[in-house]
Amino acid sequence: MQILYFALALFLLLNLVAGMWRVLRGPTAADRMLAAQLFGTTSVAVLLVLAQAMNRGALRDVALVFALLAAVTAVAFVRRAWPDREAKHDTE
Amino acid sequence: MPALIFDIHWQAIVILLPLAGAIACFLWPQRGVQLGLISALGIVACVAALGWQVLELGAQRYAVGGWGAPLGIDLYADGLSLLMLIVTAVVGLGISVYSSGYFNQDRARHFWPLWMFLWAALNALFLSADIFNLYVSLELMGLAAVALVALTKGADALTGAMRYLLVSLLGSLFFLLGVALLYHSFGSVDIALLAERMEPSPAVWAAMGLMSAGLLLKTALFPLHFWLPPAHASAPAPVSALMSALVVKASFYILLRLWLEIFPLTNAALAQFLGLLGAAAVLWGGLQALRQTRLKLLIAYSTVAQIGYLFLAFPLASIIGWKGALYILLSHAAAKAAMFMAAGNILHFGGHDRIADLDRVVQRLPLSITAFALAGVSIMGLPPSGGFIGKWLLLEAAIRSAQWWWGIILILGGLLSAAWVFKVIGYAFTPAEVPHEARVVPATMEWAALAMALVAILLGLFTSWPLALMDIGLPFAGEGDG
Amino acid sequence: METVTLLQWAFDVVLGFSLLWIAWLALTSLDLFRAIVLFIAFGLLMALAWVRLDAPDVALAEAAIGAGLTGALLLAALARLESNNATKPTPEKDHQPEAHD
Amino acid sequence: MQQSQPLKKTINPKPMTEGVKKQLLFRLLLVALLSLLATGLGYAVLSLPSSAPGLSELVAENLETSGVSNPVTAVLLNFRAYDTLLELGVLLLALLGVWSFGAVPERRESFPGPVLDTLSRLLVPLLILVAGYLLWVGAHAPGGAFQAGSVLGAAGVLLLLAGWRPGARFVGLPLRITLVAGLGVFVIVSAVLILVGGRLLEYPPSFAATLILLIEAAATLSIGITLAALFIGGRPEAGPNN
Amino acid sequence: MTPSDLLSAVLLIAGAAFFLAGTLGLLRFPDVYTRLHALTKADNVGLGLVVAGLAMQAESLAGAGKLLLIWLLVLLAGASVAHLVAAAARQRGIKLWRR
Amino acid sequence: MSHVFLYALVGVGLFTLGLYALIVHPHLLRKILAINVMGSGVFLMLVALGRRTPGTLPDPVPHAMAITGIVVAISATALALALMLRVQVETGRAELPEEPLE
Amino acid sequence: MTVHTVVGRQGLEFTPREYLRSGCLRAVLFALMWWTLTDGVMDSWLVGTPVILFATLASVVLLPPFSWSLLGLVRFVPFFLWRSLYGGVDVARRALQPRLPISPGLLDYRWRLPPGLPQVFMANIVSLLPGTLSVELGANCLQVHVLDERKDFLSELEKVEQRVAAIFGISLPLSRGGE
Repeated sequence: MQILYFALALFLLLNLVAGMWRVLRGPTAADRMLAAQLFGTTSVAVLLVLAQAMNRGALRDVALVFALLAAVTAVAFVRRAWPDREAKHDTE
Repeated sequence: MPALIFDIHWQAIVILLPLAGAIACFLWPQRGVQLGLISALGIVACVAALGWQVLELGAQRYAVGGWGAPLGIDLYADGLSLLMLIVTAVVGLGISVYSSGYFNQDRARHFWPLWMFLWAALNALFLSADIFNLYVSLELMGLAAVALVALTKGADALTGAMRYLLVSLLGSLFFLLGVALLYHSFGSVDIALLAERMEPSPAVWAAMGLMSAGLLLKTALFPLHFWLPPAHASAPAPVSALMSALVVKASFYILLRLWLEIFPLTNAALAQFLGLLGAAAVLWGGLQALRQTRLKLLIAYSTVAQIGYLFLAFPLASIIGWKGALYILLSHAAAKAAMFMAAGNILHFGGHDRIADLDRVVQRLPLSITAFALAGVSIMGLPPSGGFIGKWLLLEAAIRSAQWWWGIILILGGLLSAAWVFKVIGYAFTPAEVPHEARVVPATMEWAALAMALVAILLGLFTSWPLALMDIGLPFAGEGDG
Repeated sequence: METVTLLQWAFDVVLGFSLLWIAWLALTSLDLFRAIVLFIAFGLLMALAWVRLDAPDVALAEAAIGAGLTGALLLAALARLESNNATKPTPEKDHQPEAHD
Repeated sequence: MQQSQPLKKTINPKPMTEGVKKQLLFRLLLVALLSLLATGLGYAVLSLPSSAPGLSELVAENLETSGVSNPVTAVLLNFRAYDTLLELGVLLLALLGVWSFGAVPERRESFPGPVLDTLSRLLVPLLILVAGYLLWVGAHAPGGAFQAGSVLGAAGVLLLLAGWRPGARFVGLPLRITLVAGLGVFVIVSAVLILVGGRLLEYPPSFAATLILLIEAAATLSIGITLAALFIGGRPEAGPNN
Repeated sequence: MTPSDLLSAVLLIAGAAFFLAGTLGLLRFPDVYTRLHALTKADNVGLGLVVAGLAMQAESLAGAGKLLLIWLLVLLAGASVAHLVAAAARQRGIKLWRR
Repeated sequence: MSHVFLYALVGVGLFTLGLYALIVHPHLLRKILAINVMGSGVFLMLVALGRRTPGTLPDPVPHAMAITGIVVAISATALALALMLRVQVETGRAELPEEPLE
Repeated sequence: MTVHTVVGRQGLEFTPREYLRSGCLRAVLFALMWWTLTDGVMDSWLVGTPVILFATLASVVLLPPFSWSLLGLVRFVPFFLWRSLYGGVDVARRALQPRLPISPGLLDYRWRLPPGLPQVFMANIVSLLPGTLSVELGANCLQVHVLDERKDFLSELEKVEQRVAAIFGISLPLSRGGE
């Protein structure tokens, strides 16, 4: 079971790193932000799996905080950072 | 009665009082001036009481929370820290009095809490015996200083403040990395324990290099001084006085603690190198000061030069040398505060600080120009002044250790200072071509400047007491001959 | 047990290199917005690194401050930066050094 | 830093080739220097003995009397509480600095839309609950005032983003009191302890848990409000219509 | 391996597969809107399965409840953020990709 | 070499990367990001090195220090961002002038 | 403090009793969550009680009471779980196929639900269900982005709306929603 957990964590981490491509590529600001949002969900999964694997309940609290706060960044993006950007960055 | 006074935890109170003052000033901004002045008087009284305590009982170690190092944090008051506390108290009181007339209502509400925080940070820093705690105090001091510099609106002050902030953060991070390496080498962050356990290793060398680099950057030793003139010159006058008199000295104080206690500097080449940098700072700062056309920038460059003197003590590495450097530090604090205050008065009076347009200020602001001239005497190092004593001690140390060439630097530096002081005084007597409008300068501002200048002079007349103070707790023990 | 150690190592190596890589990208990216998003991702990965270093307290602080609030602060600052740029096309370069009051 | 000055100067004048060359040279030099620094640091790190002379045992020995059972909280709020006291000062100071730059320019906040509006209304109570949980759990497991405070701060940020503004009655003294509550309670506790004859921040073991909880609760509130206020980015003005 | 272990392993692996699908969708889909589809659905289902797999191993009811709470929070945040981004994209005139 | 040294080395790398970016990039926002990355590097070293003895409890003191550092870092970041915006309003650019006034 | 009143039944005032009732209900809900978070440790309630009170207070201030039905909720859960699993499979299938079988489009769905919480709830649910993503909540219509234009989403959306209405204890008018 231990092996499965760590393999899973590694797999999810690789997933996360692969998602970086979208952040780099864009093309719109929304795409980048979206990818970062994916990181949030994936990190929650990694944390939960690691919590089980390393037998540390505290990591579930970290995951909980992640789940609560991932939305804040995205909302800040939608409400603040996005206006006036797209004219320059839209290509696709 | 004295026994009762000695029972009180003055070290803790000296830190808590300005913090409480900052909170009070923040909560009731309309009463900022009164609250600030009351706190300032209280702090001065408490520092005096602490001084008495230390004089009577010797160096004091105080375990915060009762844990004691290495688990807890210790405060440590010996002669060196007491001296710094007293300078801070004296200059701080002068600046408080000066500021009560300087700021308008809107800026006073920001100035007072920030200044009280800065004072708390300085006191905490001078008392701390724990390098991680020093990091937190450094950050507290840095952020307060940056916010104070930015109190002047306008592009110069803001860019100056921004550069200062970045430099300050960078310096702190270097310091913190050094702290990390030391902690992981010896399992403690207490200065005394580190000194006890010190053994040279690559990690220790790295830590020493990082911490020194960070602190030298914050102390603005040539050639890391680039951030200082814009920040010090564009700040409001009392803030400039604070920066030059106290804030740059704080990081120098930590450097002293590091090099005297944690890693006793045995490497002669390194000491010579620091001395060389100091000498370069003296000459470069003096020359640049002479070139300036604005009074406050001139004074700021002279700070660069005066910091250079402090580093001349490293190659001399003797008790007399250290005392000389400290004496320069003391008298410079008072003299530079007086100079910036006088410059502030001139700026307030005429609305500008262009040296060529000083326009007979000597007749209109006689007290301020007197203050400037007296402070100039100390900066030049003429007798009878604190600056003279400091240079004399350094010269003696140089001759005793047969390194007479450092004496030449002292004399050249003095000549350069004399040149710019006389230049300014000269313009103060000459009428300008275009008359300027003039504003009234509150009497408190003039007298505060004069008082600071007098302190710088008096330091030259009463030398035994400060020199005796420096011996408490033997901060320079084990350094060189005598 | 051997496989577990190997997997842990792989996890640490991937995480370590991604941290460096993302930091590098964030610091060299030409587009400021992209730099900030990369920095937010960097914060997330830092939290995972704290977990691997057995420092859940720090991970919690990083998750709350590093990943959540710093990102929001940076994005809001960027927005104000750009709206200032948009409303003030001609910079007033030569600001007179102002006399104090 | 100093060396970067000539570099930047070379960017604007006309002889670009010269400037570019200099810039390249400078960067190469910098990279070389920094790789040297990194190598040195790496060597220093690797040369450290493989067993750490840390304080974990000492912390474990004294954990009993500290009032909490989470070692990190014990360090933060008892053994090295003085650092934490100063650090709350740093946080407040940052806010003071930001406020001294002037009032925040009035922003025309568009209507957030029903979804964001509902999201904030649903999440804020939950964030409060989780902040309380982190505060409580900090005593014996990872958590504590900073984590709880930042979660509370996130709640504030979310409300601000959803278009909520602090009311005029709250902006004055009440806001300032909540901002200094953490530092204030810390200072008051220290002062009282000194007055009754103790040392700075020396909690009597029987009161330690209560005092720590009291300080942490005040600190959580202050940290949360401070972070949210920092997000506003300036001094909030008591507008007519808020 | 007990049957419940087996089941939870299956759930975890299935969850990971959904995460993979979500990442692939993020990388392959042609515009913001379609990528949002991929993210919200695949990741939330993936996380749901992972949570279910882990909840089977949880030592207490409360522990499983916490996992469920985390999942619900991610669902709420995910759905809301997806809508917000889509709405903002629409308002700023980002065109739909059409075949 | 255990994995903590890997993280410590990553910390060294982050510190140097941040330092490079801080010196090279003129834009203030990038400088602020660079300072933050440097800080993360320092905290990483601080915590990682405390974990080097295998099989013992992690040392809580560096953890507490890192948390303190993180809070200081966000305070400084917030102040720096506000100051950057003021600089931009005053000078029209969020960059430092090429030459400090001499 | 001013609070926008978007959510809840606009124009309708709530009686103190309604507030009390929903406050108690939410307090119980929060207490349940607290229990979950703290793993049922008894001495946590000393801190927990004031925290729950604060959370409840914030909740009641921010979100006015609304009516709902337990039966509707219980019947909704399996439906939602099943449909969202299907949604995941659907999108995964499309993402994994090499030729990317999608043909996105927009769709307007005429509301039958009253504005406020029910609409928002429905919009969020729609975003989690197969092939649909809510884009805009108009006064009359919900604009939905669909992954596959050729499929008939209207009846699906109607079914969802019916279920959501059941949760909030609302009876829908019989007229068809789409156009």
